[in-house]
Amino acid sequence: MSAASTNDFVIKLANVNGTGSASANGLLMKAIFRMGVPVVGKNVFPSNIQGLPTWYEIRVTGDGYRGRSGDVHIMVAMNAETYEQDLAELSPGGFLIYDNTWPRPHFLSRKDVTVLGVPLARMCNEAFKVARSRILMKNMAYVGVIAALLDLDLHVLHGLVRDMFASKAKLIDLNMQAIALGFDYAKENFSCPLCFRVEPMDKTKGKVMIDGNTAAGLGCVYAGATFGAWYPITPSTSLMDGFAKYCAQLRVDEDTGKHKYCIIQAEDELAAAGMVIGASWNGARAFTPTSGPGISLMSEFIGFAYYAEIPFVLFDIQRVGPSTGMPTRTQQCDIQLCAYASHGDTRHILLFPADPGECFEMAVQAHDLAERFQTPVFVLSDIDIGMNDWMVDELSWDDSYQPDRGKVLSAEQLEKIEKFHRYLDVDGDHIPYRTLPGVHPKGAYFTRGSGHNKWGGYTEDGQEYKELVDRLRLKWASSADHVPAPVIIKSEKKTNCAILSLGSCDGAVVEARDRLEAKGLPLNYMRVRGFPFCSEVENFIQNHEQVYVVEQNRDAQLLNLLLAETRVKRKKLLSVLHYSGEPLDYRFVFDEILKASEMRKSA
Amino acid sequence: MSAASTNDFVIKLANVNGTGSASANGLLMKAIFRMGVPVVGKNVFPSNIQGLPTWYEIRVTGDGYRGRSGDVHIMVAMNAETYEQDLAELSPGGFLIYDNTWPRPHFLSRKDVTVLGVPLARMCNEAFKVARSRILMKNMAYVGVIAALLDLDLHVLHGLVRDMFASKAKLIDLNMQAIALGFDYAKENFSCPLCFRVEPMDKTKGKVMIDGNTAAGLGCVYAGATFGAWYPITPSTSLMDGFAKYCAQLRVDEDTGKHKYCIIQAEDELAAAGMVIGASWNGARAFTPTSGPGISLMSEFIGFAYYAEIPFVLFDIQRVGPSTGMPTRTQQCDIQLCAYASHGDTRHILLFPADPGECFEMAVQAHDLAERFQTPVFVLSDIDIGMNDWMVDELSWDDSYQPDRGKVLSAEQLEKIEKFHRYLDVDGDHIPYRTLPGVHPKGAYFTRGSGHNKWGGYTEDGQEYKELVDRLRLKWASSADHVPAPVIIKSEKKTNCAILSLGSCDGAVVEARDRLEAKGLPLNYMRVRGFPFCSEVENFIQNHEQVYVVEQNRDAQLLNLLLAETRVKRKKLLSVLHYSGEPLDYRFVFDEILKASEMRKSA
Amino acid sequence: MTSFVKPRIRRKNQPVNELGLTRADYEGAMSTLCAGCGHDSVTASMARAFFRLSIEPHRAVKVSGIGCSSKTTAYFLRESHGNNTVHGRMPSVATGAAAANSSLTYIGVSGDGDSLSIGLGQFVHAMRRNVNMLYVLENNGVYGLTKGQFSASADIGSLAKKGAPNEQPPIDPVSLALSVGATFVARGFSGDREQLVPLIEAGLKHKGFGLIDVISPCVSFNDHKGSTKSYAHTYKYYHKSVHADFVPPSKDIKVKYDEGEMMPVELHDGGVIRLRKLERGFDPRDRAAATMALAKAQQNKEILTGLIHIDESHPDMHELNRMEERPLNEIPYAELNPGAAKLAELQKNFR
Amino acid sequence: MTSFVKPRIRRKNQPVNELGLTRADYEGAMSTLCAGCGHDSVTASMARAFFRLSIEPHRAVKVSGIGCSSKTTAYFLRESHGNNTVHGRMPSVATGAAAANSSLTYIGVSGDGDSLSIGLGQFVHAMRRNVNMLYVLENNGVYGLTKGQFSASADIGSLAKKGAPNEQPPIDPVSLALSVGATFVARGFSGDREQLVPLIEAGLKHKGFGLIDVISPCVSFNDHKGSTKSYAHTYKYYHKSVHADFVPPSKDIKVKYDEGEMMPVELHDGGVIRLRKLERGFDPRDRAAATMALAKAQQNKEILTGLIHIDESHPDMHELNRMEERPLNEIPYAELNPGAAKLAELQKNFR
Ligand SMILES: Cc1ncc(C[n+]2csc(CCOP(=O)(O)OP(=O)(O)O)c2C)c(N)n1
Ligand SMILES: Cc1ncc(C[n+]2csc(CCOP(=O)(O)OP(=O)(O)O)c2C)c(N)n1
Ligand code: SF4
Ligand code: SF4
Ligand SMILES: [Mg+2]
Ligand SMILES: [Mg+2]
Repeated sequence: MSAASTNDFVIKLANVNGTGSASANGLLMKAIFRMGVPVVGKNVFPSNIQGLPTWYEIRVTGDGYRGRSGDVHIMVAMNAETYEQDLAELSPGGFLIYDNTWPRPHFLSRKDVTVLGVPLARMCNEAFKVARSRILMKNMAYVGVIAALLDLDLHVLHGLVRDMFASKAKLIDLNMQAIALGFDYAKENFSCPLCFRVEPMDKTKGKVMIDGNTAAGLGCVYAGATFGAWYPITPSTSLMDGFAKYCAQLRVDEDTGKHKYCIIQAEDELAAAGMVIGASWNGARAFTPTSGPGISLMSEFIGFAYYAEIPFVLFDIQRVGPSTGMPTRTQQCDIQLCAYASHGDTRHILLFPADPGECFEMAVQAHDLAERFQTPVFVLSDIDIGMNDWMVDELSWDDSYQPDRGKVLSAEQLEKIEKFHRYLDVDGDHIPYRTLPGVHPKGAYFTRGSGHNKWGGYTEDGQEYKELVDRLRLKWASSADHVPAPVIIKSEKKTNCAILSLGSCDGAVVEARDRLEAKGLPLNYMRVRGFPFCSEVENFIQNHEQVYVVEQNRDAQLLNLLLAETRVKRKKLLSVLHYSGEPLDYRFVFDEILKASEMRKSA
Repeated sequence: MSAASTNDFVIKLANVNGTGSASANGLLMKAIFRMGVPVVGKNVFPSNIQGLPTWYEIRVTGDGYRGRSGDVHIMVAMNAETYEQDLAELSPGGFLIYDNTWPRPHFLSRKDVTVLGVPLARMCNEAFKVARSRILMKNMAYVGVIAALLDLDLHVLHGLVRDMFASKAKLIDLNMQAIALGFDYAKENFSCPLCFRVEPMDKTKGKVMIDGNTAAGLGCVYAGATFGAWYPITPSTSLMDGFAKYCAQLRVDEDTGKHKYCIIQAEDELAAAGMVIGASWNGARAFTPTSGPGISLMSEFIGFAYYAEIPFVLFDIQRVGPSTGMPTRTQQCDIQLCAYASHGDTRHILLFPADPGECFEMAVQAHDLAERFQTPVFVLSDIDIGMNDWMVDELSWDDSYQPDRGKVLSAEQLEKIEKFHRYLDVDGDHIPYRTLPGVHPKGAYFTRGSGHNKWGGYTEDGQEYKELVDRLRLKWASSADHVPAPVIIKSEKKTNCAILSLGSCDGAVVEARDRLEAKGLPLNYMRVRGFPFCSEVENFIQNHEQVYVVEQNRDAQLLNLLLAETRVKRKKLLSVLHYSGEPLDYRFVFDEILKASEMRKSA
Repeated sequence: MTSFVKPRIRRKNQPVNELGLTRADYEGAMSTLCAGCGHDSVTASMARAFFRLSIEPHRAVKVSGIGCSSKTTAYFLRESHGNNTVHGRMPSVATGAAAANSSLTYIGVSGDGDSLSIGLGQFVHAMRRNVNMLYVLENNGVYGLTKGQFSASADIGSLAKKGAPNEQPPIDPVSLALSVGATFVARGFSGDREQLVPLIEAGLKHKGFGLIDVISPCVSFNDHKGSTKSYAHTYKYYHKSVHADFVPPSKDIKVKYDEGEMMPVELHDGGVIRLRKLERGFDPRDRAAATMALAKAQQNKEILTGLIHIDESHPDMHELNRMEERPLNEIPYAELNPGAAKLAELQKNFR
Repeated sequence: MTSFVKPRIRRKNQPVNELGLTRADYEGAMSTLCAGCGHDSVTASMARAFFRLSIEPHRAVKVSGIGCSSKTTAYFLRESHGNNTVHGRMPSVATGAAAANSSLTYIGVSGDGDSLSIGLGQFVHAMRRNVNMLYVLENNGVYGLTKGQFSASADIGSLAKKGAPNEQPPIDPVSLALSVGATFVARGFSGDREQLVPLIEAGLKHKGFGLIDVISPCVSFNDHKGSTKSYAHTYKYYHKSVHADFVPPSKDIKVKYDEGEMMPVELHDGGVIRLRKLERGFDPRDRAAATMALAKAQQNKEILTGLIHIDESHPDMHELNRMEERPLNEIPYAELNPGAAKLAELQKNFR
């Protein structure tokens, strides 16, 4: 299975959290990236601060695939707690690197892997004086070991160290020294490089490594959002951190120190929702990032915004549910909840980014759609996209972009009209005009979550009520043609089978599909990017006999939405469900579809 | 349309709320009931305390139908604010009664109805001294008028007045006097009785008039519930009022005054949910009544109870959504929300009572199911069932009933086993054993909403996580055979068409079905009473070509559930949706199905 | 039916304010509350204060939760924007709205159920943030709209209409506000417009969060004998402690005060609140003193009213967040968009 | 991975309590908190108090919310039931649990984020109901588990790890508790076990809601210079005001006290809390006095610790609800079921 390979293998680093390993591991990944070789990085961390197992997986993927493979060729086992499990996970023919300051003879239990011991602790204890450095530098030392073993470019590594510690020059030497320690040890004691090695390529030009939350935060800046409120929750916190960082950088008046934005850490998710609704209602572009528990708590306010027609942008960075679940593991498990969140008849607009690039774009689109349709819009990301660094095309911006603020009447417009009615469908597009407080006396109206008629008045009349909610339903339906269109990849071979998927499944699905085709099973592929589904989604399914719906939850939530919202036949749809909390790997998709298609053939 | 009729017509009383009309109207209805004639009563009231329009509709239904008809034959128009609308609603040939102390000549605008003016205010002002009495007695006076017009039994009325004021004897005479005022006036001035009249029957023996909330509260008493927590919200408040009343009556030690129950008015719905979960977890039967907004707010806790496997009984007395909506109007609009409430993969047990009798029964079943399956159970009632008095079979009780407390280990059982594991599927029925705090040291375990494995330990391991949530899904599915079975009514004629409905639609559906059959359109009928759907539900649909799904919401929520949770074909299902907030009437169902079936024929 | 619109009648010689508007211009839809409800009097006082301050109606924003009290935002200032949100969560909507546009005047109306039970957290945190708004808590000790359950402000021993006594200690919004550092804390009574109107004026002009706890009896469910939030009980134990006059910036206020008797507090816009001590020996500008005075009054079962605490020194939410003067919703997109070139530059860190 | 179970080692001659249990019997799973975290010390103090009170572990119930602090219920009393609920909502679960079975001992563990932001409403209302439980608020001024955001208890001027100062007034759980009528209000410090253990014992024995605000530094995110919840800062401004000793009912307590120096408070079960004033002139039995002492200490920037207020006279939730002694979960169904005949009788009213 694990034959020798250049630019196509997986390194996994098993650490204890709180020991500074994450930045060393990131550095390693970035070094490979700077050598022009595509990489996929996944950080799997525990829900605590210090002392529990954490893993970082780097896939070197010369082919440019964007998902996990499911293999591990090189394991750096720095956590005694998980030695056993880490050893077991290694593919045959792989290498295990560990700190043999304290030798572990039982590593010899597997004959099909090579164990490389490095006295990391001993070397660092000898080389460094401060206790904290000794711990931190062990990480850099193994980076040095790997650099030697994989034939990494030391200049690149050094450049990265310099960038990293640009503001703390003292640390540059220290880190360089640690890298050298490991590098030299490996050179002396092992035959470098291994059969797995990195060779410079030219495939990362025009690309960046960025995580989805940072990209989404940046997207909100470009969207012109000026207000954000949130309550801290893993894994959404870094989205607001990103927004805050760029605002501090780009939106503070140099002379006065005054801000052109406002960020509020709310007392809980209900309050965060209320604040965003208040700001949006008052004409600022506003948003809140959260995760599943936050959506549950915001449910009442979501229904209010839906019914009172107030723009409301939410980012749900999904994590494993139900309840607190596994807060640092990934899933796509809030799809159904978000589609229909809140009591009563409610339905919402959802966007499904597949990578940080789309997080950036869809952050902008979400604001446009929320204001155009005057309603909640959910961007459904997840931990995998949100918190891992992904290699994506450099983010780009069209300077001619102007926000779509939707149908807001200006003072001049109000001056001209005879009487303003908040909920009247003047244009026949199901979208009424709105006004902002303070703009003009004629614009004043009363917003309420209780029964109201098209004139904006209070009502308990059944027909008036119906007229209004019927329009809401039509308005929602009409957004189908405005959400991002699905991405379709057609096989060059004729086939009546297809995959339908969404969001962070994309990388694994694309790769599985290629490999299935190579195996003689050609498949078309549609990735949905928005809800309500446009007619293309339904047509795509209708045009196939068998559609594998790949998603990351237990209950086939996307499939259920397809059943409820399109006229497709149930028996066409076959679920491929992954919900263990690890980012999806192509092998899983490959195996499941192969199995299913073989069963189908034999049936 | 409105030919003469004995025991088959509708009286509607238009009043201003806060004037004491509701009890007078109830008295009127009960008088007819006591005369042995079946009645249907609907109280439509505004969301305020005093001064807004309110209507009370009494259908006299010798045939025993249980829904509204859609007609109004006699209108008692006591509210000047709504005169116009009330007049318009009257069926041709009908009668309008109003207070002609201040004559309203424009009532003459309709030639096809008869207007009967009674100087109610004048008579009462002359007869009574106290200002408050003058207002209240006007109501009793029009009851007297109607008694004369409909030929009601005065003895029965007097008996009711005596029962009503048993504790305030002084008021009996006053009320009798007011009734006589109206009665005598009518006798003198109109030719009594009208063509619409009541004739004694024998059809209410063994029946009672009770509202669903009171019945459900009483059901909780019989279920052995000892703890209830709630936050006041229309229309669920009277459920807790009922429970409290019967507890005060039945569960207070006569000697010590000590209570065998605890009721807490929580600070909000989140707290109410937490309290019920805490009490249930600790072994008391507990419940909370609420309405849509409450369910939204409880969402996070619902997922916690689902995942930590804690019994949790909720009554959702549905009202018109979204948001605050129309809090005093009826809908079945929380079906989908309750089925999948909370973030992550969650699915729940739902019960759908159709009348107060079933509210009583299902209150008991809900507690049994919640403890048997260790999970949230929702009883989905609505305003129509919950707050209107319905004629139902006298509630009955089987004294041999024993609560199903589910798989709870006693101290003796714990003593015997070696080690207790909270989430282990020992019996292969997907239901683990649970223990109660304080019972035995061996029973101690740690409950959490975060990742846990079958041993009850904390986990972040994907496989351990999956094993547990897979069992949860199976457990939920297995409850399908334990929720109340659907009720099926087969036509004696052969037909491949059917109606599928639920809850408070039943009365109107049964009647519409009879009348459709009379029109040559025979239909079978299934009323679902529980979710998850048992196989009978799916089979029923499979055995028909066309199934009309009648429900009271905009978005066809029941139909969507059927699509997601069964393998039925979409094109078999046709929605009949009523969502104006008024209780369903048979005419609507009749017309919609007839129209659809004609379209089908012509297609 | 649709909402009731009060007919607009203009009489000759009626008083006008600096904007030339009449009192009627500050009215709203017809109230649907019970006849005699305290809340209607508070509504009238609010309308009067806006009139006297000559605030353009459309430059005011009214926010509320759910309850009879919360409905009243529809019954005054017809020409301003209202937002009748969800139960107990008005403070957060107000916070967001205020953040988006600091140039408007914000008034929140709530009830004791809305603020002290379901909304307690938001209520406290809005005070903590010192959001620039006036918050009028119409306190009747009861849930009016849901027909008479005790609220968290019901006093121990207070009898329900059905006769059951409350036995849980009340949450006093004024003590609570002092304990979490609110910067303007007052108490009034719906039945005393003379005291209430200037308090509302002062609260509207205070830069930061102003709380006025207004005792506002519910005639339908909590005005009987034995209720401690009835008209009768309030009149009996009512204790005016500090009278506040609001003097707008235009007026000459260079009057001399005897220290301890008259305490002028200068507001950010130049207006002045003139505090006149009526009896008790404390200085409302000192939070600890106010806390102690309140504790003593509680021991004596007195209802302390007036402006109980004011602190003009603490920055409001906008200042704390260093926001520029211009409302967020008026900053043109061109100023917010960093542009394509900047995006390329920023991404240098991502290589 | 599954949770870590601490190896159970029995040493010879180790002290045992009245039940014959050792200290180890009061321990729990291995902590997964950061080395040096204040919460671990609090955990040890709680275990110690349970040991000293000789409470059978399985007769104790531990409830918590979400946060590093809330996790600690897994790290003591292995043999008692724990319920790690959702963020900020533990008080309601505790209330329901306590209602169902009054015969167990309830301890709630929470953090400043859990209690003062998302959970503020529930926290206050549990105090108001006087639920019979001890509530330990492990206060570090920061959200530990979500990595270092300021919490609502962060003091004005306190610096974040990244250097930004907090500018919002802190919510002090002790002032808040006093303002809403809590019946047992104390403050301790994770670094002072000598003071903390008796406070926990007294709180567990108090009939009603006991609050202990424990300053418990977060070494990972809030123990740097400039933080006012650091070890260094706490030691510096720490002011022991009243020392509380708990004397169990069995011990002879007929000692004489000099009034004003030693203040015995008799508990419902016959135990006694001996309060020893250390300096300041106030009587913790008087709520107004306690409120004033606290207000003064705040002005002096002192951290007042010890048992700040106690009131044994107010009925707890069970008494208020007139519940019988027997736990609800032990009343046999036969006593709860009115039976068929009664049902028929009740329905006479429905005809
Ligand atoms: C989430 C939610 N829960 C409950 C209600 C029902 N409800 C409406 S008003 C109210 C209480 C209002 O009391 P208060 O704020 O004191 O207002 P008042 O009517 O006394 O002026 C309640 C519980 C609701 N509207 N929303
Ligand atoms: C509904 C919800 N929102 C947010 C979170 C994320 N969260 C977990 S712990 C925590 C704060 C904990 O702070 P604190 O209570 O002070 O505990 P500490 O970690 O400081 O001991 C937050 C915001 C969550 N778990 N649930
Ligand atoms: S019920 Fe009470 S609070 Fe509500 S309007 Fe009537 S008097 Fe006012
Ligand atoms: S992050 Fe802070 S509070 Fe959490 S365990 Fe570490 S030191 Fe303790
Ligand atoms: Mg109230
Ligand atoms: Mg904390």
